[in-house]
Amino acid sequence: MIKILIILLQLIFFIAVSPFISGVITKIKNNARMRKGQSVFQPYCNLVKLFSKGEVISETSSWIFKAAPFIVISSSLGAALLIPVFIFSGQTYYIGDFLALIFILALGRFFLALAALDTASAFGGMGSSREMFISSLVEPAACLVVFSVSLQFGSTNIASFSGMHPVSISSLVASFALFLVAIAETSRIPVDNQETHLELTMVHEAMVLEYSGKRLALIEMSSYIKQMIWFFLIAQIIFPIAVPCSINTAQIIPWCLWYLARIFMIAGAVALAEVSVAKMRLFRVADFLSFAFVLAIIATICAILGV
Amino acid sequence: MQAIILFGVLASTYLMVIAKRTPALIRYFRYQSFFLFLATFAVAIEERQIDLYIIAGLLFVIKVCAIPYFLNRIIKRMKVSEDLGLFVNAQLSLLCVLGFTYLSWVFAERILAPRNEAQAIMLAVAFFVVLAGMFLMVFRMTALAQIIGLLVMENGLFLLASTVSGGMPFFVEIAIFFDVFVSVIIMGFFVYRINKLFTHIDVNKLSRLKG
Amino acid sequence: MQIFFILAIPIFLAAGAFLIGKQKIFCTLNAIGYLAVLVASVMLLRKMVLSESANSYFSFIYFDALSAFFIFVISVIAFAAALYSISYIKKDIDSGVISERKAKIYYILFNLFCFSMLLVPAVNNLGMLWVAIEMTTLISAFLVGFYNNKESIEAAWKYIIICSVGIIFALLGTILFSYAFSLLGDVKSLNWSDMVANAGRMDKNILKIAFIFILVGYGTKAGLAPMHTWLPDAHSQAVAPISALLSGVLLKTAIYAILRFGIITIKGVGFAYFGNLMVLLGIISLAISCGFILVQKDLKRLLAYHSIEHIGIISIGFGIGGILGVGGALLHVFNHAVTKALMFFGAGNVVNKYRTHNMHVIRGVIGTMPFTGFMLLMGAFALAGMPPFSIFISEILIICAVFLKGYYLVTFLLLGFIAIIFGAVVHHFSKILFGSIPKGMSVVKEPLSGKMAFLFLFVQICALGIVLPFIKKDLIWMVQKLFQG
Amino acid sequence: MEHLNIDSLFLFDPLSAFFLCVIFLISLPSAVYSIGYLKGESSGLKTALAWFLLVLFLISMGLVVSVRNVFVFLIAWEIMSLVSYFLVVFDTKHEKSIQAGTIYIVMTHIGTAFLIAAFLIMFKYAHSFNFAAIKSACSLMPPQTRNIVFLFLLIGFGTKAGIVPLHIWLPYAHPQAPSHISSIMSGVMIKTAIYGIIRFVIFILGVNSSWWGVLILMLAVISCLVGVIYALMEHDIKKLLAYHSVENIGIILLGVGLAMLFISMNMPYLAVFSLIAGLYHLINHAIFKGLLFLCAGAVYKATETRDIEKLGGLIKKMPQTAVYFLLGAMAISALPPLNGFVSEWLTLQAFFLGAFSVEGGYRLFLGLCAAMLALTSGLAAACFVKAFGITFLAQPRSRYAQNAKEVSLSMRAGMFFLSFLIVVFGLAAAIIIKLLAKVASAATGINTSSMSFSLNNFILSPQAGKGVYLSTPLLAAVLATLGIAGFAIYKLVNREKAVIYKTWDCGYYKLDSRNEYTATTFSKPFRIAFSFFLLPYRKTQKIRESFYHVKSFAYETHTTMVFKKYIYEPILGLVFRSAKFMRKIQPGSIHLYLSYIFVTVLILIIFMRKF
Repeated sequence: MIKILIILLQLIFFIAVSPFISGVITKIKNNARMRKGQSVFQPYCNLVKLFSKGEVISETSSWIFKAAPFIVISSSLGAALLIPVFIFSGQTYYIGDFLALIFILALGRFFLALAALDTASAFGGMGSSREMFISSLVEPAACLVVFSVSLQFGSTNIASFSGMHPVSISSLVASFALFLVAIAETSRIPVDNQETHLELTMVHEAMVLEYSGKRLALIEMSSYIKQMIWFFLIAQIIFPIAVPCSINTAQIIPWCLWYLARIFMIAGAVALAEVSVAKMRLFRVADFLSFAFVLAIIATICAILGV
Repeated sequence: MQAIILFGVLASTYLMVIAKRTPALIRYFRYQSFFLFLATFAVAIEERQIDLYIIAGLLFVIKVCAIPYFLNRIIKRMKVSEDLGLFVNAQLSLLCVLGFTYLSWVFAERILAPRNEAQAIMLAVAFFVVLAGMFLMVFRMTALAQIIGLLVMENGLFLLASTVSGGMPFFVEIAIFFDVFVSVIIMGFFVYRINKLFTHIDVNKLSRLKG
Repeated sequence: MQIFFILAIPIFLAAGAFLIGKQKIFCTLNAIGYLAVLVASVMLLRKMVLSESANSYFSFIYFDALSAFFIFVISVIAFAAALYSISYIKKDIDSGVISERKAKIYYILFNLFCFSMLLVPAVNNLGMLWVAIEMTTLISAFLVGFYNNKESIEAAWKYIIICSVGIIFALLGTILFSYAFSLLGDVKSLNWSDMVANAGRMDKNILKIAFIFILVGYGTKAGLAPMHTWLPDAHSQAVAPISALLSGVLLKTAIYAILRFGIITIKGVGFAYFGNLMVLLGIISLAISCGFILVQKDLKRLLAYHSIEHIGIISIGFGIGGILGVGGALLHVFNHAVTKALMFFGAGNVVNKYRTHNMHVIRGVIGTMPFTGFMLLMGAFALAGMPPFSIFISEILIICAVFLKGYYLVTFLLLGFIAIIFGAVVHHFSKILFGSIPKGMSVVKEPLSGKMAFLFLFVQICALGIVLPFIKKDLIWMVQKLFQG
Repeated sequence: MEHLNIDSLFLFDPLSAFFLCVIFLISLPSAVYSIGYLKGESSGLKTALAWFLLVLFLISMGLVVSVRNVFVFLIAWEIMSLVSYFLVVFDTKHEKSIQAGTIYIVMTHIGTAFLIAAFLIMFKYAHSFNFAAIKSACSLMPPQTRNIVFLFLLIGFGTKAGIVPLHIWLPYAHPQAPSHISSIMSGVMIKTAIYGIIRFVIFILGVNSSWWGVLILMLAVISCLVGVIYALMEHDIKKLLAYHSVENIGIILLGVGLAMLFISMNMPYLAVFSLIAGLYHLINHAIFKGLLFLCAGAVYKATETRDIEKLGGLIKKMPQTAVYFLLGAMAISALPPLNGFVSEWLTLQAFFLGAFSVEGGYRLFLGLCAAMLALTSGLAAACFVKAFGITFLAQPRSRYAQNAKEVSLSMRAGMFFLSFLIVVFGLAAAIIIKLLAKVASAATGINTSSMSFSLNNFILSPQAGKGVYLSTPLLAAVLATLGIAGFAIYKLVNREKAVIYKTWDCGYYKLDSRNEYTATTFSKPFRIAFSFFLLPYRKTQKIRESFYHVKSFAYETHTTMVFKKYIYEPILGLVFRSAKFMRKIQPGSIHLYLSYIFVTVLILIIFMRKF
């Protein structure tokens, strides 16, 4: 019973916090651009607004279009369950490991891409094509990062990324590679730009162009969650700390604070990265990701050398 | 005696090689066969074997009379131009054939251990005749020339047989004679056909079937 | 005793063909006659294989298991050909290609041809052997030039001249053998049995020379490259049943002759000499036929070159020797004869229907002549050495033998060439058999007798292919019997 | 060569049993499917012929995996090829299918030639065709010979399996056969080659040098990438699937090759585990590829075209087929919780766990292989988004697609059965893996009784102690609950029903199928990213009304078939040129012919001493 409770708690935690993170990122970006910028709680408002709106569905679309958002949200929440938040929440730990997480996220992406094609609009097709292109190039880098990390921690189980041992070069390089991957996955500059709807640059936005109202809200939500997951992974690799194993507030509270602190650090880094570089052409993305891949290789070599 | 006969065979063969026209070729072939006949006859007289006499008789009848006559008739019937197209002219042919003579001598002496000098020479001549026949077949264009070349080779073999093992068994000998005769007739028949269809007997021009 | 029966029937049939006017009656009679021959030859084979002894009748006719085997092969193909001729000649008469009289001549020649071929394995005297083989040439020359148009006459001329020259060399070889024999100072004789008896004492050099002449001479008749040049012309121009006989068994009789002399040579100068020569010529034949098959346009020539390929394989098999090699080769003699006969019958029907040999024109045979098409398809794969057909087995046996003998290069070449030829065959035949039916072609129904011939052969191809792997022991035992000679 | 008798002819160890089970698991639904598929396709006789060939095909495949005698194996193998050839050229009217058949049979026969060579070498040592005898004899073989045998076997079976660069026949042959046959060919027949590799290399020959495994891994990785990249470029749906077979054979071989590597390094647990992964993917691929081919056949039956550019919107016309295809697509692009996901996860785990045990250089190698596998699955996902999206979603692009109908019951039954299997093999992983362990132990001769690959019947946990877990049932449950919960919340807050309106058209007045994204454009980013390998080129031509006025442009883009152009065509050209040259020796002059005889005699006499 308590286990179930914890799981629910964890889900709620993710749903509650994740929009805030992207709010923070937007805020930092705006400030860095010498603007006042919207409040950090803007994403919440957006979600509420979307949820209260009605929706328009394309007549050419089929059940795929209607079902996709639920599959997407379930996939990102399911992925979120693999992340230890408060404690080793028993069963979720058996669901799968880091690799499984990557595949679960892929599930959501697959359906989103299909839904984008379903509306018979050129934008949707463009979006899904680009999305699948980027994500498929991301795969090897991500996989190799997992590889190097698991070489260090002796397992692909995320809960075991709690290194008693100090930070190593390999994990630094790996986390940087993962950082690039995360940028690509969470559709940030220089790979994608969430702020514009210019068909030349759109990737993720083009996919969800036909969505409106509640379904759009679900998709937004899930992308926030996804983003938080990636940030957590990066953080856990740079600053590996043990996840508390028993339920006592004395342990949990500091852990949670530290947890959030790390995530916001990463968020800050992402924000700075976004303001400091320009969006790159789609076909340059291949180079960008191959750079990430090379970094992952370096990380692996370091891991093999044990440094 | 033997020496003369062998010389005759050699000489007639050389004449064949330098012959330019079919009738001449046939004539020389007749000479060659005649010398062969003499050779066999001589042996027959020595050994006093009835079957040798018969063979000699057959030789005379078939090779000296029948076949040349038959070939001449073909020529007369068909009224084709009488010259055998020469791939190599007479002089060169003669040179080649002289070369063959030496070759066959070497061959006869070195490889087939002959009993005595005389046999060696006979072997050499026999082989030479075979080679010459081959030469005629390869380097003369007309169908008739090829028939005669074949016959010359056959003559050579006959000579060889009679030298090395005193001729074949009787029945075989007869069968071979019969066979040769039939084959010449059949070839003649085909020469007729060729002449009818192609209006020439230059077998070098027969090259519809290739590859 | 059967042997006389076997030899007599063709003669009588020839006479019959001469006397009986009505084609309809005679052709069936012919077929029945050859059925009788077949039965007799089977009995003969059984007798020879079971009883060790080699029979000989007054030193003229001599035969052992080996000759019995060849007689058997010949009579099988002869029967099939006779069966097939019924429909084929009838069709030709109806379509006015040949006259009744011509048909009569055809049957006379057919029987004489079969007689001469059946005679080859039966004679003892090597001189007579020579005569018999020369006879086959002379008779079949008419059958090659049967249609009497430019191509066929040209083919016939080349055939008769080249083969006669080759045969002359064979005679030379024979004489040299007898010379080597006579050097021993015994009675002068050309009997094979006598020669084998004291082959060991003969002069090695002369034997070697003699065998080279024999090999080239009879090799010309057998179609071993590079003396094969007459073969495609003759095969492509002959009447279809005759093409089947030519490539099915005529070549094999020449091989038989080579074997006979080969046995003496082996006893005289040892196996290696014989073996190397055979393997060498075999490989050359394979290589050359391979090239020609690849770029062939003429259907019947294609098949002819196939015969060269298979003769090559056979000679390699004999050249390797041993149970596997010889067994494989003998099997291959039979398998190739049967398969090739089938293919030539098929090709005959196709050519009759499409009035051309050119494979670029022939299309969709399966559509126009379902039965023939199917048979050709199966035959093509059988010919290319695909299981479950019999040729695969014998080829595998031979390849095994070659490999186990340690001739790795030869194995490699063999496999390679066979693979290439396979590709070529499939390419050619899939093109002519499948595809859309050309305009103006109607589906024809085929006469029963023709189908009978096909089935008769096809059953043997399949049956051997399927049964052989399971009766290897008996097979080996049989081969030992066969090669006691 | 020993006397063959029936009782010593068959063997049914777990390995053979496994493959038999695979064969019949796929063939059954395909057979059912063919009832509906062949109806109205061709005349009664032809249908009967199709059935006959199908049965013959199954029997031959069954023989291949269950005989214990090399000679009979060879015969069965050739019969299998022959029958499948007949099935490829079954539609004899089309030039294309004939050409495809020719390429197929020739390639496979070349493979067989290598097999024969390998078997001969084995036979030379064993003096018997019996597996057991050969197995015992192979241990006495000198290492050089073993390597040669291995290479021959690899080429021989690789041709059948379609390992790059021997895959050339596969994309031609598979699409041309009737669909139920393509599903069997691609699902089962090429697996017999894997059986051959496992049986002859691992079981009989025995792996003792590690470079074998490494070589196979490299080839496998290449096959994966090449297969999937070509598949991305392909718009003929059946050809696309055929290329995916190349890719998946690669993935299977990753497992097998890894097993060989670990055997040679003497790491029994890992060897068994990776072999299990390979076998698992083998059966999975058999299932979903079979399903996908059946679906493609259904599409072809309904629309008479295989070109996905002409399709679209079929999900409304044939909803069930769409669902089946979607399931297949999800499985093949390794999406949880279906079977493809499980086996790819296992394969990746095999790499990861292996990396802990091997030394330096190998670690990096394994890591890179794993990364390439990840890339492959990513690309496969992209490819199937294309395949499904363009074929089934959006608006129909041609009249073919417009008047499509759902296919007949028997066809749907066949597809349903396979899609059911997909789910089962996804969820029951932990149970199946126990069975596969037996198979693997039979193949490798390693005793697996002490090894555990799963916690209980729900949770996989390779390499106990590493704390690596995967539980597809649990995962499925979680995803389902979350999805349903999301839907429930949506229903709760949703009051007014959604407006159905036409797709946003940026103010353009008539938005129709011509504005849709096509398969070509979808795959364009990939075409550019992999242009170094695909060497794309384009043809544009102006269609003019008059000299001054260009009416329209025709524009087409192609990719270069690298292997065909740079390996096969040169070889063929060489062979044909030499053949043409050889033709010159027979110009038809009788004199020349006579001189040949003459010269032969002379040469033979001169070199007489040599013989």
